[in-house]
Amino acid sequence: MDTLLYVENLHVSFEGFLALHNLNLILEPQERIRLLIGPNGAGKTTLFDALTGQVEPVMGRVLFKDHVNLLGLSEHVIAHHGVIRKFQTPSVFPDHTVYENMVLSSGSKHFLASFAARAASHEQEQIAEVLEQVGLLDHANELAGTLSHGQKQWLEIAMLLVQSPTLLLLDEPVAGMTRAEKDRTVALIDGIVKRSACSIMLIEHDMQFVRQIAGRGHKVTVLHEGTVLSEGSIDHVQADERVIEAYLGRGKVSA
Amino acid sequence: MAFGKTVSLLAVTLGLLAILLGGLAGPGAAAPGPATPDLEGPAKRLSVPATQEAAIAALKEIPDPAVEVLLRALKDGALYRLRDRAAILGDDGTLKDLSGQPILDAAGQPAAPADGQEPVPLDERLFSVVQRALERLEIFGADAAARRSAAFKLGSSQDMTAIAVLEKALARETDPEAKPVMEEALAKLRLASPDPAARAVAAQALGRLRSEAALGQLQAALQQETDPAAKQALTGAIRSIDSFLVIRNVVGYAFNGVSLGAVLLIMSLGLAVTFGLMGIINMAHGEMLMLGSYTAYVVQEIFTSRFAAQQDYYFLVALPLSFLVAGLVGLALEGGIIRFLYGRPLETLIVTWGVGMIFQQSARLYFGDQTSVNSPTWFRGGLELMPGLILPWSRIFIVMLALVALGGLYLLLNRSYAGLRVRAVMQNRDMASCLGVSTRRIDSLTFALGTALAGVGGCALALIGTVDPEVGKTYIVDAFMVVVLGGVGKLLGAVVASFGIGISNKLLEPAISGTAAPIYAKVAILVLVIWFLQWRPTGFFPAKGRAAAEAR
Amino acid sequence: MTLGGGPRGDAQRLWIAAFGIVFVVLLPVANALGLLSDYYLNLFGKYLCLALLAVGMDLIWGYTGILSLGQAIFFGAGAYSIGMNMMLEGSGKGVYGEPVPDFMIWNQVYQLPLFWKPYKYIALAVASSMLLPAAIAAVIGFLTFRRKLRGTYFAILTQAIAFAVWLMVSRNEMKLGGTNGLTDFKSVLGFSLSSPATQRALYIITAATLLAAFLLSRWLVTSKTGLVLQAIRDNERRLEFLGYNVAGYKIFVFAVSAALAGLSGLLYAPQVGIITPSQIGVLPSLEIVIWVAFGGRGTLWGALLGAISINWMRSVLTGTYPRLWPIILGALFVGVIMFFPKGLVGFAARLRSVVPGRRRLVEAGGVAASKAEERPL
Amino acid sequence: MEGLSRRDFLKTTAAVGVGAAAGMGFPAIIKAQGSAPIKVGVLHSLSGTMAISEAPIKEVVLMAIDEVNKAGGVLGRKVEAVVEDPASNWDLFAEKSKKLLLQDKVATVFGCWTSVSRKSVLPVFEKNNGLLFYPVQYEGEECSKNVIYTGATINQQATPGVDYLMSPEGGSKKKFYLLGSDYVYPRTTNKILRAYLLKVKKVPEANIAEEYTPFHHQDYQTIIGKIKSFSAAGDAAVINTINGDSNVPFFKELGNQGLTADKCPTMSYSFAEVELQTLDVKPLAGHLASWNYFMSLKNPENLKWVKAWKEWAKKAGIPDKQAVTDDPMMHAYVHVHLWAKAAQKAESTDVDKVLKAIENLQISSPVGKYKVDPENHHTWKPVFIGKIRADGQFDIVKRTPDWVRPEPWSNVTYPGRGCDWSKGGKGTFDTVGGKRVWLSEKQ
Repeated sequence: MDTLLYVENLHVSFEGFLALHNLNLILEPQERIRLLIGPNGAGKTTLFDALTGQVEPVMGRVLFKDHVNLLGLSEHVIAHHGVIRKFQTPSVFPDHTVYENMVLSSGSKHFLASFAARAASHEQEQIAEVLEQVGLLDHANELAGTLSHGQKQWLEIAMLLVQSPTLLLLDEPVAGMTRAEKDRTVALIDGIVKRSACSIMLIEHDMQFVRQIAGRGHKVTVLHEGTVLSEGSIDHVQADERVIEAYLGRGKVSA
Repeated sequence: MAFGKTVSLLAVTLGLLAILLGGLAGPGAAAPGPATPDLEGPAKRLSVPATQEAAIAALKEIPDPAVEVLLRALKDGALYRLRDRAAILGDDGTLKDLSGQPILDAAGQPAAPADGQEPVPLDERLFSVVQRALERLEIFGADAAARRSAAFKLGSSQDMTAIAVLEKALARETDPEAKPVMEEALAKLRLASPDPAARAVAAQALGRLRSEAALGQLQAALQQETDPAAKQALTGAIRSIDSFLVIRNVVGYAFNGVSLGAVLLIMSLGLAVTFGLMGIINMAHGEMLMLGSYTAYVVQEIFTSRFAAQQDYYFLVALPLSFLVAGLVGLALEGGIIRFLYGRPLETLIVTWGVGMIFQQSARLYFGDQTSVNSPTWFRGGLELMPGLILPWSRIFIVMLALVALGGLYLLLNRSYAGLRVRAVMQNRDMASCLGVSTRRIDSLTFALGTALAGVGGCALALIGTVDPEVGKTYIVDAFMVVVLGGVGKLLGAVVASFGIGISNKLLEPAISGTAAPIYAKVAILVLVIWFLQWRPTGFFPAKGRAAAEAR
Repeated sequence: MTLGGGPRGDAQRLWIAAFGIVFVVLLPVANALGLLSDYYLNLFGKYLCLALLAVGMDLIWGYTGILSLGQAIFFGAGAYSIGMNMMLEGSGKGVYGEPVPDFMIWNQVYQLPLFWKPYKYIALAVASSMLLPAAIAAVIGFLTFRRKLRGTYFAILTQAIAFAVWLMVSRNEMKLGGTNGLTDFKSVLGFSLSSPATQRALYIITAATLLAAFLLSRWLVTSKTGLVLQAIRDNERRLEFLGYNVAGYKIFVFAVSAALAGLSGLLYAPQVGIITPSQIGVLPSLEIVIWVAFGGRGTLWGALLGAISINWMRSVLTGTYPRLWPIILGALFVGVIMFFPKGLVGFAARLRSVVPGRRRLVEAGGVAASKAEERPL
Repeated sequence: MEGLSRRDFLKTTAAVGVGAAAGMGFPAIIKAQGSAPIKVGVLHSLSGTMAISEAPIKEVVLMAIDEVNKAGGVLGRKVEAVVEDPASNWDLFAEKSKKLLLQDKVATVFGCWTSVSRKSVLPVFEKNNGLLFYPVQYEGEECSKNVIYTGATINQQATPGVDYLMSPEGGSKKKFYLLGSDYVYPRTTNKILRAYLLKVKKVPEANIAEEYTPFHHQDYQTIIGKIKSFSAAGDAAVINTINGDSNVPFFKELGNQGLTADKCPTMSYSFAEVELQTLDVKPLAGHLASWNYFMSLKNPENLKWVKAWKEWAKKAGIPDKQAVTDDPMMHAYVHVHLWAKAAQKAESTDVDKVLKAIENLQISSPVGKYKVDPENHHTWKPVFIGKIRADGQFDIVKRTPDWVRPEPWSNVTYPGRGCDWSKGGKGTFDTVGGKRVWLSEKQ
């Protein structure tokens, strides 16, 4: 497989407003984390929406593992292929317990399979393991709604992990977290990279967090007004004056 | 601007009414002229069975209103014989002589028929003869409407001797509406005349008069017609009448459609505010309409008891009052109940359904079931756009009212400062409250506006429909249909939906023959709406932009 | 709705057993011994049918959050299926003594229309009474859920369909008895409907079916599917991203609730002896929603209690307060929703939590000790 | 609330005791036969679409029961009314009749209005051998042992109406537009009238049109457009069997579109004083109706009854303008007295004995002499044609010289078919070759 994710000349418009225009992005199979940064409205979340079938792009191609064209597929089929997404605001099932949220996320989503009254034993083990990984094991019986903001983010991440994703799309996982919680999340992401084989695309504004992750040799892509402004290591990107200008002065930048 | 036109229309109709009333009162008074020929002789012969038939035949020829009074009394069994003179029993139970003066009995009091005294018997066989004679005499009567219907009956009586009478009456006729009816009657009679030229002239006259009534006769005459010129005149007449009928029907159906559209719009305008704008599912909306109808009923009762003279103007008072009453009730309903259920549409649905039940049964207990609103005199009848096509004034008024209400709502929402605040609160409640807009007050006033519009609608619909506790239920499903089809939050959607449903319903109804036209038309419309909502789940004019993605 | 067995689970089973004994066994025996008049047994039979209908409604609305204002259509489909079968069984004994049902005579219809013929066989009638509504629901679901039609739009759409069905069935041309509906049933499966024994048998079947349906629904709700349904109610889009074909689940639960409604109609018609379009239209569908809300939606017990209590109140009130009952019932709806948002069951639960009595046992924190410990789902 | 008068309130609280006991599902309280009051059921809709017509019937039945009690009750026992509100809901009619017969064990029931409600309670009365008095004109083709039909049959209302329209006084009409609500009464009546017009009156098929609208239909614009072209030549009439509140929008639209009675008269069969006075009468002057009773009848018995009814209505809180009497109310009033007289004659309230005693029983009524047919459980009474006057009353334009024999089976559609429950008769029979073949034996 040459590329994990191949995005070519992607265009998305909302009644005339071009949210994304001729956006190109390539994820190599061995790449484990790709950071996506850029000012508000640069199109980061819209890109995730396009990848997960939430929004219909006007033009362009998106290939996953060389052959799967993600455009036009409905959300749940994309999820089956292993492209799993986390939302900006933590969206868990508040009226269910943490354990129930995990049960919902694990196992086969097929219609008939869900009739089984008992989750298979290996599923339970996997749930317990992932909960332990995100440190929520001792809250198993509590209602998800009663968790703190950080804990909800982690629960959502746990729910994604239990589906053994191939490509994990994290949209501002540490937004609204305390410093300590952010550090634990960094450790969590390292754990994911170590234990599972999935790659992560991560949108984040907190530059310190970005530097912590990128410092381990991961590439960073900067989006600006709907297209890729610059790409490379964190140092290369920070040195690029187009990025500085885009971030600091709101002036027009010749791409 | 739209409002100004309504006021001018009302002024015109009032003026017209005054002339009409004046006209009628005038001649009526002058009828019983002193110079009545001596009718005592023929009246005496009427009371003797043997000579009764001859007496009727003789009286038939005297074109004098007093003869009409005599013969009508004979037919109604109100003709008596008192001291060998003819006496007619009046409505007040007293006897009057042929010239209308009351007959006094021995004590000087107006006489009444003695107990057991039988009126002059009319032979069963002669009943239709007297009927025919009366029609003939009515044509010279005082009342224009009676003259018109008498001419109409004579026209379809195939009695050739009536031609002379009609010609005499036509010569004297002044009333603009009675004249064409008499000409039509004459032409219909002349169709059967032996002379082909006369038949051709008669056919052309009927063609020119667009006489739908004579269509059957013309087609029958065409079958036996031999004379080529007359045949050609007949076919020409038939063709012109047919083409006229096609145009008239299309205009009629179009008006029916527009009128039904206006009714639907009036019903659903209030809902467009409470459900469309505010998202509240108000199942008691039908009862708000009912409140409007009952306000009209109460005002009408007050006017009949206290200001009977100005009875006709009760409607001008009822209209604004129904707006206020329904608005106040809306205010109470919102403040007392709906305020606690914002954001929970399904609970609001159930609570308002309960409120609806309470309103219905209380209205039944208080008002009983036999209530109705009668339109004021100047709303009765209609505008005769084309011969035979009458557009009822009440329905014209409802179309006007719907457009005025729509215009008013549009101006309020989009052009006024208050409207700005209402839209702001509805789109982003938190931001609006940050800007110092008291969302509580806006919510209650907007809901009250919705129910007030329903009140006015109910008041207007009372003119053409029923006023009873059940009327709310019949309106509620249609009103929701219109708002959902029109698209939430869009006034234009409600307009397009209500007129769309109205007009297509009324064009479809005549097309479906058989015994169930009104139903299949309504079902067809529902299926269309259901199919349409497949492709545009948020109605004609869905919300645009990013909000659309969210709402989906 | 805890997943685990736990103490609350045992209490539930106790309640179900109690319900089963009282309704399935005690009442019919009391009737047989003459302690309870036939009229009341028959009346309770009717209430239990309507409870079955309410359970179906609770599945689709209480648990899955989809408000269908057309459940009465499915109830009608079930009732008309058995009604047509009973009419054909009684043909020839009608007022006209013709082989065709009476209402066809005064509609100048003298031989049996085609679509009536299969209903001669009881098996087909029973099958149709459940499969027909399920099929209708599946078609409606297929047309709407796949197009992401949600919330109030779906509710108003089903209300429009109910209105259209009511208009059509009220027409005499549809050869379903028009506004008269199907009435004057003589017998079902050969057993004469006027004999108390048949009515008692019908009552027992109804009570048993309701119990079975209740258990089936409980199992469905506590299984993973139940979790998915409630997740649809809470946050449907999240589910889609978890890989669930949400439209499929919605169609499934809509069809199940329609089948339950059809079954309720099947049992209703022979006991009440008449089925007319007035039980199919917009108003009856709204009333079903009110029963479930009144009882407490999202709890199977709520649907059961709501249906039985409101219908029992209606029977009593129309007798004692012939002129005031709509006001009393209307006030009740307003009162319960305003003050007991969770309905009767919610009210009872609040009472229980206020009363100190037995506290809920939650195994606090002992789980962390051995993560591989077996946990019942 | 003015509507709910003090008397009503007392009655309802008293009824609560009985209702509550019955409601609680306790076994029926066994009463001593002797002095306890005789219970009779009153089954008329007090809410829903039929309340407009049925609420006054309930009041007039209570008035008649009050009169019977003042005259010493039946067999020395007071008569007590058990009032139930079936709320215009057909299956509630069935449920309430079961309650009245099985639970309250009433001696008889005065009830029902639409044929739909009668058809839905009929099986209950026949299964439990109850007795129902039905006061409203209906389509016939039914003859049950357990029902006394005091309303008019087709030959006592519908056909006389058509005869009048075709007679010279009626304008010798040739074309007929049959317009009605879509349920069993208009459908059956029109079926019989169509056969009567074609076979007996030799009216060509093309001159007959038929149309049905659903209950509480509101929009008659197109239909009145069709009627106008149908009656353009002035020789047509409308036979109106629209029921209940749909008459109001129909006649309002008729008046607004200028279709006056002289151009095209309507002959109504379900539209009487009660519905008329809710309408603006002036544009309706000249339209016709055919009944067995009109409020404007001038004979002494009627004047006395109307005065008594107005006093009762004032006490019951009905505004004077609404306190009018009409045909179904007259039949309801008379059949309460008929039952009392029959029970007195049979010295028992047992259904079969009362049915025996009521055969050929004559009674004085607001329309003069009135009796029950010896065989077919229907009643003999005169027929009147009324023309609407501008003051909201009906002008009697034609009356049958004597009372008319009721024919539940019209001989136009079912020649030779009759109904006989006397002397061991088994109800509906066909005469085949002069011999009676009982329908019930044939099944």
